[in-house]
Amino acid sequence: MSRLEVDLPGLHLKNPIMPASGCFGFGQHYAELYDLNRLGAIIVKAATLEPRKGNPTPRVAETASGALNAIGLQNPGLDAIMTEKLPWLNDRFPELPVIANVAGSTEDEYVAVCRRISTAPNVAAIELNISCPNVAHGGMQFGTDPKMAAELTRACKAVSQVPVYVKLSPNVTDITVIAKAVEAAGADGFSMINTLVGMQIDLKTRKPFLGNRTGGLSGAAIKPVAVRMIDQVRHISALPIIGMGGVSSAEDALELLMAGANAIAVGSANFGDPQACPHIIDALPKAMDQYHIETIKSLSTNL
Amino acid sequence: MSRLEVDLPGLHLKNPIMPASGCFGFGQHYAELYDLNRLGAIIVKAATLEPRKGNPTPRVAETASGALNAIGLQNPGLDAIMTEKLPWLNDRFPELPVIANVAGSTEDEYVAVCRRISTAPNVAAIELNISCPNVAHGGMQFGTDPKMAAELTRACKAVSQVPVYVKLSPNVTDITVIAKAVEAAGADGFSMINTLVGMQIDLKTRKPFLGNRTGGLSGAAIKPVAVRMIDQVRHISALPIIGMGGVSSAEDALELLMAGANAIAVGSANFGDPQACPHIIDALPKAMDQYHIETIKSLSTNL
Amino acid sequence: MIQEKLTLVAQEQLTDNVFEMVLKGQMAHEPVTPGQFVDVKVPDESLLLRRPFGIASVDPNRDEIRLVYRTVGKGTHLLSELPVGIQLDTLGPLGHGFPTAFLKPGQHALIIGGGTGIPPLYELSRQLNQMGVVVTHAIGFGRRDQIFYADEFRALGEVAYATDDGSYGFHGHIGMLLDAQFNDRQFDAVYACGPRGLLMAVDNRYRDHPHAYISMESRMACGMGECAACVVAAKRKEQLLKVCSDGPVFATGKVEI
Amino acid sequence: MIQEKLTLVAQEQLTDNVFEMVLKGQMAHEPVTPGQFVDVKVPDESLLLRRPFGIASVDPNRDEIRLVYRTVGKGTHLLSELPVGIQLDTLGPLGHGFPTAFLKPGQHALIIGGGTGIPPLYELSRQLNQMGVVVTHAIGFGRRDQIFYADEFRALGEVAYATDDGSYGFHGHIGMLLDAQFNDRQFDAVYACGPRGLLMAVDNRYRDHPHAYISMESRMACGMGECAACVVAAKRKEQLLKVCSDGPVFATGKVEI
Ligand SMILES: Cc1cc2nc3c(=O)[nH]c(=O)nc-3n(C[C@H](O)[C@H](O)[C@H](O)COP(=O)(O)OP(=O)(O)OC[C@H]3O[C@@H](n4cnc5c(N)ncnc54)[C@H](O)[C@@H]3O)c2cc1C
Ligand SMILES: Cc1cc2nc3c(=O)[nH]c(=O)nc-3n(C[C@H](O)[C@H](O)[C@H](O)COP(=O)(O)OP(=O)(O)OC[C@H]3O[C@@H](n4cnc5c(N)ncnc54)[C@H](O)[C@@H]3O)c2cc1C
Ligand SMILES: Cc1cc2nc3c(=O)[nH]c(=O)nc-3n(C[C@H](O)[C@H](O)[C@H](O)COP(=O)(O)O)c2cc1C
Ligand SMILES: Cc1cc2nc3c(=O)[nH]c(=O)nc-3n(C[C@H](O)[C@H](O)[C@H](O)COP(=O)(O)O)c2cc1C
Ligand code: FES
Ligand code: FES
Repeated sequence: MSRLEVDLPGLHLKNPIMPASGCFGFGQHYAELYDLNRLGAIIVKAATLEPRKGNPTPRVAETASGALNAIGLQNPGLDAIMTEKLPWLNDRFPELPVIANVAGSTEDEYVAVCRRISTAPNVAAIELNISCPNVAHGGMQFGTDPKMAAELTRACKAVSQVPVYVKLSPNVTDITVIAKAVEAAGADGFSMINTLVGMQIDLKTRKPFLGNRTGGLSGAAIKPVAVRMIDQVRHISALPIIGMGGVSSAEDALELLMAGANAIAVGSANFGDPQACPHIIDALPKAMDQYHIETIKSLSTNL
Repeated sequence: MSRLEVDLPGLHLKNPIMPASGCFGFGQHYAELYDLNRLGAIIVKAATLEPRKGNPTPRVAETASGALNAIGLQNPGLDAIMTEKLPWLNDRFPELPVIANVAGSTEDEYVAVCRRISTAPNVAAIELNISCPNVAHGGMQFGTDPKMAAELTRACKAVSQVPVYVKLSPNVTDITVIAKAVEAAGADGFSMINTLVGMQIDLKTRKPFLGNRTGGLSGAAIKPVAVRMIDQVRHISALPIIGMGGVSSAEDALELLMAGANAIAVGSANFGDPQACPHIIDALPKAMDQYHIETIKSLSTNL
Repeated sequence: MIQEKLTLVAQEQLTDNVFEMVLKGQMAHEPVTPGQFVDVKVPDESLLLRRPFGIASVDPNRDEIRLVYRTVGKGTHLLSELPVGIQLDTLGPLGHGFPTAFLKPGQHALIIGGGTGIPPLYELSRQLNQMGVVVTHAIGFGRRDQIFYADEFRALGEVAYATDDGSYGFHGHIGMLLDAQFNDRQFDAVYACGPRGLLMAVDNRYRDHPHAYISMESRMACGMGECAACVVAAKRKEQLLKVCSDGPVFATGKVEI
Repeated sequence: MIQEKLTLVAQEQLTDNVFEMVLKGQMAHEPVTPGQFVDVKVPDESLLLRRPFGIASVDPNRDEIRLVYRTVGKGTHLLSELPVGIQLDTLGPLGHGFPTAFLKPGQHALIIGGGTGIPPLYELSRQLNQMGVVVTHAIGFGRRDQIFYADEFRALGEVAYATDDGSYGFHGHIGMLLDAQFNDRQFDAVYACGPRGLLMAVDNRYRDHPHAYISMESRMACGMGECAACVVAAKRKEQLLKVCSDGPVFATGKVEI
């Protein structure tokens, strides 16, 4: 068994590193830079039932050691994803586990997407995005209300052919309340954290810089919040956690794993270094040696 | 009238810049570097009724463009503050408005401190710290429950001789709920934001690095969250806001003012540059010229 | 597209706030369409996003790529202070550049540029010259002292300058210069890069021209078509185009500017 | 204490991961008690906190301060790559250093140091020498190739080395060296700086010595006594002391190590 291998519900990962949803699209252009088979898995961009145009531009702003984004779930819609995007990945990287990020404005929409996308041959798990801060309807409001979060989870679990990881929002007073609620509703695991809601003002116009006024804060800036919340959820649940938030090095990945994560997603670090994922994967064994870590699995006391 | 002048309840400020609570003590050592009279005001370290020993060390950790701290309200207690610390400031800087940061474990303790500290000749306002994330009792729990926050505000207002600014916690699902509650309870203004709860893991020990496990995240990393929350509160209240969170330049200060703040506190930037406050004050006029801002007051559409 | 650590072999200040960097590496051997850009990682941990810059010229013989940039914010200020010898993590060439294959020797092209939109037009003009195309340049700056690459462009063809304050050439912006001096001149191709106002003027003026192209700017994150940060709306269509991968060059009349 | 932009005039690699910087400025004219430190702003936006370093030597005639540091994390790695000529925002001298005024010419002092605790002891030894005090050094390193300032210390007095692996001098840690070679030697003053184990050994050994001092490290934020980040508990007292302003030097037996 490899030192980097991890097994989670639905996911046999040869290493714990995968790109986070929305920062990597469906990987097509990244595949020009490196072989996507090197990844543990790939979390693809959010899918909604109908195509979405997303938010007005500008959609991204840089902040200290981070970025704000308000893409607004622009995506070609479930049909195109099922007939073009996922098959493209399946043709070229049939062994690469795909985690499908699912979003919607209503429970019905989430359910419809989960039902169909979970039948795609290469979709190994669903990441239920109840925490997108950048859309007016659905998204985060599902993720901040434990009742709604639980109901949505139950409904999606009922129709999904694959395990469902619920993506938690950090924009809450107590993340364990939501985590407990979705665990009780049948979630197979958590994915956390999504972005913190933030804003930047354009000094020239004195108005919010982003077209959507607010955006989601990601990057190294939020890593301490991610570590804290992963630790909190690990203390109240033994479910697997795909940890993310500011990871850009092997050391960062180990930090989130030690906090309680079982696998790691890398989001905005891909913007600074498009080969962030393979660079982290390559650096892991040496970093593990340095901290006397035999296997990644050994860090996961819960599994 | 000076371009930098601002008038808030209890506070006539010759400029909008003041050190934030806890990052500047009572200013005694900073006074060796520059004349504290240059400050708009000074927010001093939290006062509790009895002396507090604070948290185990290490109490501070560096993060990307920020820091985590878990000082835990170490302070010499109300008596020493009334008889030594505040008189020291009053003797040397009698014109410098002091904002007393008040903390406690129980409502009675808060009330006792407010009652007495508000009688100090140089205390111009109270900053009610209902948002300290680093103490087991009191602190943040008052700041995340709108009912408790309102009751505490009412009780402190009833005994305070000076206006009371309530310091809001960013660790909540909806900050406007707390802001509305404390406004209804008689708060004279808000001060925001306190730190975000975060954690760092020491890879060598695989345990939380800070003695207190978690700490409060401050610095440039959190500025986008501060801007967003100030904007949110400005939209539901016309009360004055002392804005803080990641300010380290005149541009940062203008950004928070444009978001809706009326004055600015500078916290962890003092660690990077102990003369951060005078440097920002000196840089303001040129930055205001660049963005065609006549006076700081003119940015405050609420007052 | 490759990702490579290029070596900064020279850095020169061209004007008050415009710098030219010479970067050395294998990337100079990638096929470059003028108008394509590179995405540069500024060596500062606090700056997460890369900075896009048009490729101002390529010299495969010397393994060199030149960028010309204006210092506007933190990233470009830091770049301008970098010492020769440093390695700059660079991604490129990115995007779609200006189409030129349809042109024949002896045909006429008009190149319209303003400010820091000018750099990629230099490589364009060089390649057109090598193809035997006759190039005319209409170039706008704020003031005389902001002009850079004057000799370089002059060596490649006629140059008409406009300055906002009249301190050099035509007094007024580029749109006015075109109205004043180019109304009765026909070109087989028109290429433009520059500030929004310039692009709007060119887009409007040449919207029916079969070979008129503009190069757009947009806030980017991934720089290669995967994050949807940089979109512009297609004109008369329910479609969003990505500046980084569908552009930055678009035919006139195609996108909302 | 002043805050000043010091100029980096020289930087030298002393061992595999230890560097010496020479900084020039008016700060060299401030009165420095050996054991005091400076707090250096690493020129990187993502690093908020300053880095504390003991002052390894001061030369007011040349306006120079020397620091010797080991590269352990981001800040010190960045420092080690800085080019000569750069300005480093420095705060200092900070804290309370080693008391020496009680010593008379001809009296004997023992200086005990380990690793990167050694730098401030060099300035101490120099000042003691100038006072006519006879200085003996007991210095510990991990391995022979980690030793620095060997000639410098030898010029100031007797030096006994200990290495963890026995590759130079005594085989073992400093506490063992003291037991083996210093049990029957008396000193009028004892000074120590180094890792926690060394300080505990010295604190224990010399807890009743009237003039024995240790220098502590602690995580700092303000560096000047205002934030309470750096506290240590006083022994046998309900009191917290600030390493940055009450220390970093404390008499033995006074603080919990
Ligand atoms: C395809 C393309 C080609 C370009 N070519 C050139 C060129 O050849 N020469 C040149 O001087 N400039 C060029 N620019 C603009 C250049 O990218 C910005 O001036 C630069 O990114 C500013 O970085 P900064 O850190 O100094 O500014 P900051 O304002 O501090 O940057 C903050 C963030 O905003 C982004 N940003 C700021 N201004 C722009 C802008 N105008 N366009 C896109 N992103 C921006 C930065 O990349 C960064 O992510 C080009 C832009 C694009 C999109
Ligand atoms: C009073 C005093 C004097 C010192 N003198 C010297 C000296 O002369 N030579 C030398 O090599 N080192 C000395 N140190 C230790 C030195 O400050 C750290 O090695 C350095 O701050 C590490 O910075 P970094 O960015 O490389 O490490 P990182 O681990 O990346 O730093 C992260 C944060 O932790 C702090 N930190 C890390 N290690 C220490 C430490 N051991 N003590 C205090 N803070 C730490 C950093 O300052 C920074 O805030 C001294 C420490 C103190 C308190
Ligand atoms: C540009 C961008 C787009 C994103 N899109 C999505 C998305 O579609 N669905 C989702 O669940 N999360 C999305 N996220 C959030 C990331 O998946 C991730 O949770 C977050 O960025 C924190 O990780 P990081 O700090 O490594 O970026 C997006 C983030 C960014 C920066
Ligand atoms: C070391 C430290 C100590 C602090 N102590 C207090 C405190 O006693 N009372 C309080 O209300 N806030 C305290 N704060 C929070 C700051 O006042 C401020 O709200 C926060 O740091 C955000 O501002 P900044 O990003 O400018 O630091 C402390 C912050 C730091 C970094
Ligand atoms: S910048 Fe990511 S798609 Fe264009
Ligand atoms: S570091 Fe602030 S009191 Fe010592």
